[in-house]
Amino acid sequence: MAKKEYSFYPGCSSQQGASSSNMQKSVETMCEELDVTLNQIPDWNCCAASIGYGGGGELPRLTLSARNIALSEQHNTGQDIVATCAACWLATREAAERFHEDDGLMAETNQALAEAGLKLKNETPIRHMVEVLIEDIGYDTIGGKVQRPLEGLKIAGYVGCQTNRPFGIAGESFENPMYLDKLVETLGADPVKNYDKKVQCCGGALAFSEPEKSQDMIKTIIESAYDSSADMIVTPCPVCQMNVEIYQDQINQRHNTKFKMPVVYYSQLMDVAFGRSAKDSALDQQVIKAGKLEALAKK
Amino acid sequence: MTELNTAMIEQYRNSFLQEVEANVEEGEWVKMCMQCGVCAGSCPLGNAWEHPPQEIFMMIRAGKREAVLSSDSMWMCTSCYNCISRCPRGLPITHIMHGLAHYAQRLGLVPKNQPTQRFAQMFWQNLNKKGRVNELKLGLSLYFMNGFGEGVKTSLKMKDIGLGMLKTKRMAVTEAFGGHGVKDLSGFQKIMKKAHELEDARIQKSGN
Amino acid sequence: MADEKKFAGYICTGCGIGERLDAGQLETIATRDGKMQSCRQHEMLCSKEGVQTIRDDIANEGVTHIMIAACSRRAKVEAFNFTEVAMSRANLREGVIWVRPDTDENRETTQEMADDYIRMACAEVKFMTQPTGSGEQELNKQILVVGGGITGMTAALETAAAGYPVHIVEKSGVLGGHAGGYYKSIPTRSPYAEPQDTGISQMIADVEANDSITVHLNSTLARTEGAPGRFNAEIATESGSSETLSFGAIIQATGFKLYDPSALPQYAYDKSADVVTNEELEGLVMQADGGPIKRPSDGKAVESVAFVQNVGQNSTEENELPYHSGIGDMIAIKQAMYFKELNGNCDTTILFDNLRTPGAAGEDFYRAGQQKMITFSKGAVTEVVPGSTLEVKFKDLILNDDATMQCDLVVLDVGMMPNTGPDPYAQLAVEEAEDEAEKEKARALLENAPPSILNLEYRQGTDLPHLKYGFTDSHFICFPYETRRTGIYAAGPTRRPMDMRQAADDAAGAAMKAIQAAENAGKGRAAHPRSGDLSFPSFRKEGCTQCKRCTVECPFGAINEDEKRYPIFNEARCRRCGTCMGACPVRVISFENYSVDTVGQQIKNVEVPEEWDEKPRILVLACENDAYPALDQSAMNGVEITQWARVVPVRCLGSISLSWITDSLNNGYDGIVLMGCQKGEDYQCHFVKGSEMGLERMSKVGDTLQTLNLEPERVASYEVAITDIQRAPKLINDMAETVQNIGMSPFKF
Amino acid sequence: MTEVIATNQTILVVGGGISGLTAALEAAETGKQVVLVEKRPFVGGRITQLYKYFPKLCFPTCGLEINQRRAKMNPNLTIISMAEVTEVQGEAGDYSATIKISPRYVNENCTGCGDCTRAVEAEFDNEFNYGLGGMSKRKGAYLPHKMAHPQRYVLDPRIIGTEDADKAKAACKVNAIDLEMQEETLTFKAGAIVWATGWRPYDANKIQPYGYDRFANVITNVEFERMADPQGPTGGKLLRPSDGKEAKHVAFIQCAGSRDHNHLLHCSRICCMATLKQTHFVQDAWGDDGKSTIYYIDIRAIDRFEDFYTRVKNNPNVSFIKSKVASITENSENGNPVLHGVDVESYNRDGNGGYDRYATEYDLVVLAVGMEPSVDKGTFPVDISINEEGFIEPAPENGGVFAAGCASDALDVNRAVQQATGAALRAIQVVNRVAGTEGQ
Repeated sequence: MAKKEYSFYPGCSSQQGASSSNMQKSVETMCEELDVTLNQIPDWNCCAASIGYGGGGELPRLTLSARNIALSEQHNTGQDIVATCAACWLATREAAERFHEDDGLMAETNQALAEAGLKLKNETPIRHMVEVLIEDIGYDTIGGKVQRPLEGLKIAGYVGCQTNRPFGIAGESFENPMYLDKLVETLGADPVKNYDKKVQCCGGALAFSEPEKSQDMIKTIIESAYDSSADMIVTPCPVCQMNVEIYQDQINQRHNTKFKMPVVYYSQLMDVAFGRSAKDSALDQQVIKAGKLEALAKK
Repeated sequence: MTELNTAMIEQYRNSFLQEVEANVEEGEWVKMCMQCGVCAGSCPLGNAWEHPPQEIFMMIRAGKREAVLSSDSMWMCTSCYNCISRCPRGLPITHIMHGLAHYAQRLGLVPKNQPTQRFAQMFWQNLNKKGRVNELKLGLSLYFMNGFGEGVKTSLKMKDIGLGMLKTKRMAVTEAFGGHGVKDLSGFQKIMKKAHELEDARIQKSGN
Repeated sequence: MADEKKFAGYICTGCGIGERLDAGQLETIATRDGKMQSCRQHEMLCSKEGVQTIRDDIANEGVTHIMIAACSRRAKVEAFNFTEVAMSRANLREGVIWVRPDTDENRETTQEMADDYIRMACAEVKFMTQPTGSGEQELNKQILVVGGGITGMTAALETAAAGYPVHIVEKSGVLGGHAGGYYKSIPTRSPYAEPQDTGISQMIADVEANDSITVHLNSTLARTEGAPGRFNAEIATESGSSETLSFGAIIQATGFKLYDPSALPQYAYDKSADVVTNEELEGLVMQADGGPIKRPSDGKAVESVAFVQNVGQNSTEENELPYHSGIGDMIAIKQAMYFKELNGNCDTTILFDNLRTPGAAGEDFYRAGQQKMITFSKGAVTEVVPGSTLEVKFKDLILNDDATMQCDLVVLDVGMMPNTGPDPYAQLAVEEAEDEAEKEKARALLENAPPSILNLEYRQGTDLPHLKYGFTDSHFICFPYETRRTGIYAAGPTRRPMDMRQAADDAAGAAMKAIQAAENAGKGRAAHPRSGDLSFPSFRKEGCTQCKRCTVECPFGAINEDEKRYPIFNEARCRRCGTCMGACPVRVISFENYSVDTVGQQIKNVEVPEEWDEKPRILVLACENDAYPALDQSAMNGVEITQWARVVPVRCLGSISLSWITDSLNNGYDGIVLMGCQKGEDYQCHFVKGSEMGLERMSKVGDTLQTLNLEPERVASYEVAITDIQRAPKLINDMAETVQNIGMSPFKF
Repeated sequence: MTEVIATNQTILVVGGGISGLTAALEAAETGKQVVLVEKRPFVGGRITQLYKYFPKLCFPTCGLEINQRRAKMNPNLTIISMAEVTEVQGEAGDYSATIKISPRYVNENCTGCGDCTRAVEAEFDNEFNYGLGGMSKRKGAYLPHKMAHPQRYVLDPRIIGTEDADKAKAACKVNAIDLEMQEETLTFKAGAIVWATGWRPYDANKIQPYGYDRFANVITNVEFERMADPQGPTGGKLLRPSDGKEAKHVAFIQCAGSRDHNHLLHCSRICCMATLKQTHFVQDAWGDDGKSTIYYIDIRAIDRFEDFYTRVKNNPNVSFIKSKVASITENSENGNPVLHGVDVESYNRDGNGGYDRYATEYDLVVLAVGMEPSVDKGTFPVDISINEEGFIEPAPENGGVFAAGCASDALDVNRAVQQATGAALRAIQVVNRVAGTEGQ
């Protein structure tokens, strides 16, 4: 298999010591296994995803992404931009599309970028890591890499919102995307059929400012996973992962529940299935330990 | 009431819809709503909205400027994009809600202490300071946004979560001192300054 | 063809007939009882060879009448299509073997059933003549179009383009109708985003330049008589002169008028000059002549306008319209666009209840209107307050607000009402009224009727019958041009509310039917639903008692009366349903291929066993359009029908002669089942009133039964639909049970 | 081999649904030579699968019977079934059309006796009933429906080469089964063409929020039509697919796929009336126990038929909610679909502000799916003007090709037939001009 190279946009939360550094770690392991090279966009900045609109207006906000794309086009010329964070992917792709639609906006953002000697050509596809896995690598290749099938694991594939809407993965439905289940199956685990909270919003960016509203939604996601006797939830989205994982104690306190549902990334499942250690798979960074997966990783 | 707000009222006396078209991100879509209500029904936080999106669109067309801009409804948007994906008319509802929220904030019409608005403001400032978000500082400023006393309480409430994150190395105390940022900070800040200027000019022009 | 009649029978033994029945015996019956001069069996009569056998006999043996005993007359129609001879068909497959169980104990009665059907078919064909048309017809290709609006002109142009000369009679002094006064029209071509030129001037020029079209302005029809192929229309001009011309067919395109909103004071139509109807707005726009539209009261250029939709429509209130124009919202969008075009930044608000912008064009136009910043509000207008600025009070149904808006002009969406003549059945009702009070009531109704348009010299009134709310036919969903006055076709908003594109399509459709009617009349062929039938009603004048039943009951107004009140059959108007035949108490009306005898003899030739044989006979007279096909389908499903039943298809329940009933009762039949189509408001009868007339007559059969001292249950009439696949056989079997319960008829001999 | 005798005075009608059949008959009854090409094994098209028509609540087969009788008796009309037009060349007055005829494996000897059906064993989903949740099967040798014209059986190509095919052949006493039948291609002349390829129900699988692909008790309006038909898979009983339970509380979702940029841009015009009609099925089946709820954006009863809407509105067993349903979930305990959304006419109805958010369970949900043109835009084998929605434009540049019925717009039967009648005239104009120049 030819080596694949991408221009990588990690986003703030993937940085060392940040909330989804575990995703970053596991993605790195996954890419090693799949012979994928991720070239970080040099000196990338925050995309202001999720809540940035409240402070920044249209142009300043979109210009953040414009800078990233411009840097990528300058330094990682010809490489598709790939993001692992759903919100980063969405914000960047949205910005690119808006610049395509609106010449005025494009001109203005270039005027701003010129202040630092940058120029946006806006010719670069903005892709999600999942797209790379499905479209460029394929289930068959992934399946072929499995050395340690995740047998006996029942996993609820929680896709969430922003990986899924408004762009989603080509060929998948907004209401019932199947790729996560297919991936789980490819890795030898048992996907929860008809997981009815598959695309339920977890409250996203309101987790901080409207915690109760957000946690009510998270509760349904976890409950449904328990109802389907899932061992864990898997998600492609760092916002979802964190929200669903870390507030379980608070939900337990408020609702007198006993939630302790591990929430992992697809990349972590892949790492374990590919035969890598718990540490390489960043399982040590779980707030709620994914015991069954760790056990497998030790085999 | 801000000066800009007064100017806008003057300028668009007749038509709030036209004001929205000219000044709100994706505002030109508002007129295309056909009042099917699928957005309201699709919103995961729907019951928290005093005025769901389709009503806001109707209110805009009915000229209910004050009621719309001072509403906290659009601040309830979780950016889940359900409404966009289902809207039969293709309205970018999420963006319009964001746009309205931002516009209300620009005009100084947001209800006092609207938590999302305040958090958003902090987030924006935080990311602009160094070009990347500092999660730790953002979290702390959030906890302390209602004063020191409240902040300590919130911090205590959130302490277990914080500890969990620290233990799993998903939060770093070092972030409190410096932390991540872009290297070309001055270039970054020049770009953002210019972007702000261009946007402000557009809005000012519209209000005159 | 030799004058001598030669009868031949053909018995098919395929499809299991040969296995289930004794074909030899059937052949014997056909020759011995049925008096067929020859009879052949064939193992697959519908095959090429089978059909060729028949053809050879016709060509070489001079066979003139054939009896085919095989499947249902609805099956293998193409194979058994012998236009040069008279033909009857005995239904041994769907009628016998498929509805009877294949068991030993049933063998005898099944055979008896088949024997009877052979006898019946032989008897029927013996009394049939192959119809050839009266020979009086001639082809008159000239078409008359009444009305010179969009519909009329389109009809004329389309007809002329097909090679048929046309005359347009237009009441006013100009062509163009309503649309002639419109600024623009709703777009008829993609992308359906802008009002478009009405195209009226071009159309008028096209009409005037067309050598095949003659226009009579300021003219009306003073008198129209005749029938398709020979309509004579007296065209009278305003000045008093007139000429009479002959036509093959007529298209009535007399358009619409608008509902008068004065009846609804809440809209202040009478109180403010600035409240106008949507059609009046077109006038204001024309007056503006490309400049801004001005309000009538003071000539101020309109800066804000409210369109009040659904005025007096879709209502259950008296004096309002129970239906909707359907196009008012499209018009409002078009007109709001006028203001966007001519009046700068004019505020345009459309207050609607349900926005009716159907189809691809409708939804595109709606979006185009939104793009142009037309405000759409779902709101119920409660009041328009007159003043220098009008105040429109409405309930905003989305915001649940009692709202008001100020505007310079209010445009009312008023409904379209058909421009039709008086309903002939309202005219007839006066004559038919049973007492003076009823007569008076009927007369009062007529007094408010509009003046006649066609002035038909028809026994049944001067104009096209109304269907609903003054609109004309058709009542049939599948047959929108079905008319109750053969050869006269309505088109455009006189049929139902419609816009210009639909009216143009409708005009083409009516033109199609008109040229077809002219062609059919030229060949003596019936129009739908018995398309192509060459038979026609004839009557024995010496037997006629001038009772007028036929002239009154004909569902198509085909029969006039002469000065002595004898019927005059206008065959080209006739649809061959036979209602006249059924109506005639003295049995003097018949068709060459369908008569009192063709059915009566079938009834007589059924073998009625002696009472002690305990083999009842049940006569089933089933409408060929619905009940008979329903029975065929139940046979395909293998549903059993009593072995005592003998089914005779009839053209329509209306054609059933009472004599068939009395004769069969006298002959010892034990029960009679009559099956016609649904009557009443939502009638399904293909001959409109036939089944109603038939059922009405049958309701009086009780007298006959009483005279004979028979139980009333022995005769039952039903409305049967083509989908009554389970019910139809059950009704017959129920009669068998009834007979079982009340006993056999005492009239066997 | 199929033979077609056709000249430049022949009218080709593409599609034998109610519109095509009407155009063909009207022209043939005016003395024109007509060739009608129909893709399915029988004529009548979509109306054959409808239980009742609005607003009369009468039966489509009633008019079909008359039309089929007209067709059987008219020697001017040639019907070629199981055939599709693949190419059209030429210009008005001089077209040459190529058609592809699929093998029926049953020749004209067929008497419609049904022996072959009884002989074969294999069963398939019955497309005539849309399969209806696996409730409806037919044999591998079959008559598509009781009134099918031509009244000739069909062998499903899937049984060819199997034992069933031989069994069918052996059972046929009239030598009507020809297992060697091949696809045929045929080219013939025509002066004018009436294009009446009609519509298909929009694929409800694509309307993902409603879970038609996931929930058994979410069905389409065309399926409901089969369900109500006594000749249909449930014998006319309203029984829901998942468990055969009586469907007494039925929700109708309007604009399922119509007026929606994610699906069909256009309003399909007929669905409102169709639903209003179908509430009668519920009422007729269960009386006052039957409750219908209609979720709509705008009710578009068709002009003169608004009185029908008024009558339904006055029925206390029918409720109307102005709302585009946001999504459907399933109550996993009882299989009931649950509708979620907001009633946009409910603002502050209870005095507490806000709108009513509903999450309402029904026994059965009927999606009022819209009309999609049968022929995909871009695949028309003839060069004519097609609009954004995929309908044929009334364009003069279409030459001697005239759209009839739903190929031209979303139309109800009445309008489609009306429009088809006009299309027949326009075709006649062309062939009459040809006749004029050629001399009869």
